[in-house]
Amino acid sequence: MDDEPGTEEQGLPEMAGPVIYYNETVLEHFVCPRNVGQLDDQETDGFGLVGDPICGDQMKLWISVRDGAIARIAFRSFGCPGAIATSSMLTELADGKTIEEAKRITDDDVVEALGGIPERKRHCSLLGVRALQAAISDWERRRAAGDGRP
Amino acid sequence: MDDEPGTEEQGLPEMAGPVIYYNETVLEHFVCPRNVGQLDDQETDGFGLVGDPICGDQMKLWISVRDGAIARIAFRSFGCPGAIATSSMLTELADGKTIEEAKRITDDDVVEALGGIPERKRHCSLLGVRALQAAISDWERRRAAGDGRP
Amino acid sequence: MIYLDHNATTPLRPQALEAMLPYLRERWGNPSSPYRFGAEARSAVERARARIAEALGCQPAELVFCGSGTEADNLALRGAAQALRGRGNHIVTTAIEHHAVWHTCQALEREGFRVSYLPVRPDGVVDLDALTASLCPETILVSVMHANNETGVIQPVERIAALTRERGIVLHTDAVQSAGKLPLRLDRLGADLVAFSGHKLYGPKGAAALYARQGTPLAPLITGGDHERGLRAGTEHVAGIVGFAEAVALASAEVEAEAQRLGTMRDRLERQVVAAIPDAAVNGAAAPRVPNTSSLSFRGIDGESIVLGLDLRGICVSTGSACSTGDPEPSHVLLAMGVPARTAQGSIRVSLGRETRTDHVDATVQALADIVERLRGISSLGGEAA
Amino acid sequence: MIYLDHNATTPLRPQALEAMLPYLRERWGNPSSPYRFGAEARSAVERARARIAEALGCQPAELVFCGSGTEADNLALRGAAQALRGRGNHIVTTAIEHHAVWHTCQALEREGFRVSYLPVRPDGVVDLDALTASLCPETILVSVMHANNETGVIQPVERIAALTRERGIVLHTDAVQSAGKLPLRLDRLGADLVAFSGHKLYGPKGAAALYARQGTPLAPLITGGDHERGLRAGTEHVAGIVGFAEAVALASAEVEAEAQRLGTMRDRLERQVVAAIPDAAVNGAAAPRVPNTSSLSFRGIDGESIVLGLDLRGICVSTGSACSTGDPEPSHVLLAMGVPARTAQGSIRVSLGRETRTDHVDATVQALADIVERLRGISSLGGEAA
Ligand SMILES: Cc1ncc(COP(=O)(O)O)c(C=O)c1O
Ligand SMILES: Cc1ncc(COP(=O)(O)O)c(C=O)c1O
Repeated sequence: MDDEPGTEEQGLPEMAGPVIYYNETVLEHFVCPRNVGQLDDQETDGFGLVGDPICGDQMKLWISVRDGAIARIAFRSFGCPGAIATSSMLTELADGKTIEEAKRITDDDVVEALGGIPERKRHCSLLGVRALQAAISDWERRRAAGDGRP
Repeated sequence: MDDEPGTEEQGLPEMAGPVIYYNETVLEHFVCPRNVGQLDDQETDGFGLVGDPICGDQMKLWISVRDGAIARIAFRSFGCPGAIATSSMLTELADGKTIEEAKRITDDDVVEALGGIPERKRHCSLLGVRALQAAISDWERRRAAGDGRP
Repeated sequence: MIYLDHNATTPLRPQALEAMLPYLRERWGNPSSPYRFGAEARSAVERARARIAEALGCQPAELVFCGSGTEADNLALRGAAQALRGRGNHIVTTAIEHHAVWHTCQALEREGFRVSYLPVRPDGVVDLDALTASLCPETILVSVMHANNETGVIQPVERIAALTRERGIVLHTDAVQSAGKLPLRLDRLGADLVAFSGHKLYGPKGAAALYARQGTPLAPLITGGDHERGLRAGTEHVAGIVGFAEAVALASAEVEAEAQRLGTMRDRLERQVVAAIPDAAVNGAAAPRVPNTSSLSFRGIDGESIVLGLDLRGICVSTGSACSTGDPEPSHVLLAMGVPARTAQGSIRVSLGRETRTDHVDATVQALADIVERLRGISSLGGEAA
Repeated sequence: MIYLDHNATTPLRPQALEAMLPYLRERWGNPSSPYRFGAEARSAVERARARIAEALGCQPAELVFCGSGTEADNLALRGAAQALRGRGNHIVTTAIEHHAVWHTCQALEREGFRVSYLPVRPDGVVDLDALTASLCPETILVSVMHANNETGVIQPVERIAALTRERGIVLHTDAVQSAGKLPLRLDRLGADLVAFSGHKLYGPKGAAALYARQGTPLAPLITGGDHERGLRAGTEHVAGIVGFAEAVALASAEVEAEAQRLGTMRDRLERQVVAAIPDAAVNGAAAPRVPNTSSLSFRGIDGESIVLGLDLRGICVSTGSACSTGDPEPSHVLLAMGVPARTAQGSIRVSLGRETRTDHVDATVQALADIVERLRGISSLGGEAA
């Protein structure tokens, strides 16, 4: 149907106007985001927080690491549908990956997995990737400091 | 019917646009102008020509005078519908009048007799009045010079 | 579909469409053509002008038809600024104007005008002392909107007119959101220039008007033929103008009853929202407002997510003005009222209209409560977050 | 009624109206609204843009929708002049432009630009040597119409584009009278800016477009929201845009066959007029012309009287461009071609269109012959006058 939303992805020119339309996959992740929530302190091996505290999108991300791989991941996000959907997809991509694999996840991977996202919402996917990297750094720091879980 | 032309006369604002609409009386005089033609030299006691020879409306008017009154009148006019209709009405007003009465005909009289004329065509009625006055002056001059008809 | 975004646009009234159809079918002449078939179209345009003048209390010759409310605002601001350039270069407006005024004032700044953007009080009403203080001998033009598109807050245009009139300053008001919602008498409002738009009051898109009080200095924005007394050249959108007039006339006839009905529903909506949803606030509630508009803020979540959540349930509301949607910045209107950025980001606008019924309101509150709860469950800003 | 004034306006094609109706009835959303109901309207606008781009050979993003051909001309001239102000202040145009360009150039003169109005040759074609000679380092913009509205004479835009391109000068062409009448490929025409209007090609009034080649410097005329990539703010005339696209697509599909048909009838008309009426002349006949337009002069009588005489017999023609009707001045186009003032005053424009049939042409010639004879009988300028 050519009257559906998501037209921007369907090849209409960028000038398709000020409004942002999301595709079905993005909508689905917005409605049913994966891995929402938070890990309790005992379970948390790494925590990341990104975003301006005063305004704009904000994201918190927790990881639990077992045998060098992400065993559990959870997020909370204050933000637009794009932020919620990209965070959700990011956690899905990262879940089960080794830390080394998880470090290599880019915002392009997230966007691709979602089948595209409106140009002006690209920064949302970056937010998730940065939260994940922050959580991984936190895990590395805790490990280096010896206060990680065994 | 409120969709008829002649709306300007029917009280619509002056901004009724660039177009000029004539009322029924004007249209009738445009279609069947009275006293069109010219008098031959023998019959002519006064002749008036007004209007720019290069462009714009132009009018020629002939009168034949008997006993101090206009016995015959004829005109030719190059011009817009307003010029033709006002010339026609002017000759109708002047026909049979004494010279003194004829001199007192104003363009307002012509416009009134026509039931109004679009604002931007007011100058047309002036043209006819000026042609009549020119013809009367010509008659007076000929009389003074003694070369008028008896 | 439950449509609660009447401040963005409204359905075309069937009577307005009926009035337009002859001009889209058989009466397609050019109003400037010099034969009877053209006069028919001219007459339609002039009768439309006379109807609007009658409905809104002005002279027909004081109305200039435009293509949109935005164009009417541009004609007012740019047209008056250019016409008055010789007298001074200072313009006063407010911090809560629609982009049509705001961005045009910014454009005038780039052309060398100095513009003061007045603050508003927390209730969303412009600060009259600040306004008085801002006026100086160089001030040529003041532009203060009549009703705000996001909050519905009504500005004291009559009082502002008293200030500008005695100083010989031209006053423009953007009445795009008040026309059709409040009884409007252009001759009594006091503004010299008033913009309003067809599609906001159940008329067609592509037709709007600027009222320019007789004698107000104004230069055209669009030049060419003699149309609209030289103030807006271009072949007229005849059918649109006819439909616009029909819509204005009908809206004027029913405005008081409809204002009553909408006000009651709007109050019901706000009462229910505040009762059902924790940490919800109504912006501008302390000020006089147009009766159909509600600006609601919800702590800890994002307005765009609320709008999408409602859309997925078949309910249409917006985050703010339609033409700034997608803008990641929080509403400049709410920020100007002192609403914190995070709260402003969690705001939506609900605007009721002719087809709105009580059960639409109730269903919307229910959906809103669900969505807000769900989004708060996701949010990193809730009390429960680490 | 026999309507032979298609250069003034045209009937809306039934298919265009059909395409519009859903957007006047159920699909009345605001294209800028952030829910699916708004996306439906957005999608309609963008599909319309893509259709026009496809039909006329350009990129969708190169089209800016406007409210009239006049507005498109104003956006082109004022928008380019403002954007290029830093580079120079000289503008070149011709003595035969439509008021939309002519009066806008005059307005730009009042704003400090220097404008050269190029002469045309007796056949109505702009003098390319004069054009070349007029270009100087300060020249930022050249505006030469594609087809003249009174005579139909086609200007050599491709050749002019070769001159401007090598000098880095922006070229605008007013194609309001050629779009739909000639096969138009915007990518090959060579102009950077091209204006055209819906109601001249069987589309609706209130919808038009400016083609702006990618990269052409252009400032908006109307500011506000982000509509039309910031080049024309204001809620879109959705239904009008949809009908406009339908009309452009249909016109493009049939343009060659229709040009053939109209050209044959136009030639028949001119042959008969010259044969039946003494002292009649066809203006611009020596130049290439759009196939539907005929400018006819009759010695010794006034054009407005001919038009009225024909109107009273149910035939619609005009004296010149619709928006200068009522102007007592003779056509500036004919004067520029060297036609004497008196002859120019005695001119009419006949423009054929889709509904025109051979018997309309024959009946018109018959009526014309009668009227010319009658008016010459009244005229003070005939050979028989004193
Ligand atoms: C207050 C205000 N002014 C101006 C406009 C612009 O009107 P239009 O959409 O007709 O261009 C709007 C519409 O969003 C508005 O709400
Ligand atoms: C050559 C030309 N340019 C511009 C225009 C103006 O177009 P519109 O009537 O859509 O404003 C016209 C229409 O008369 C025209 O003939």
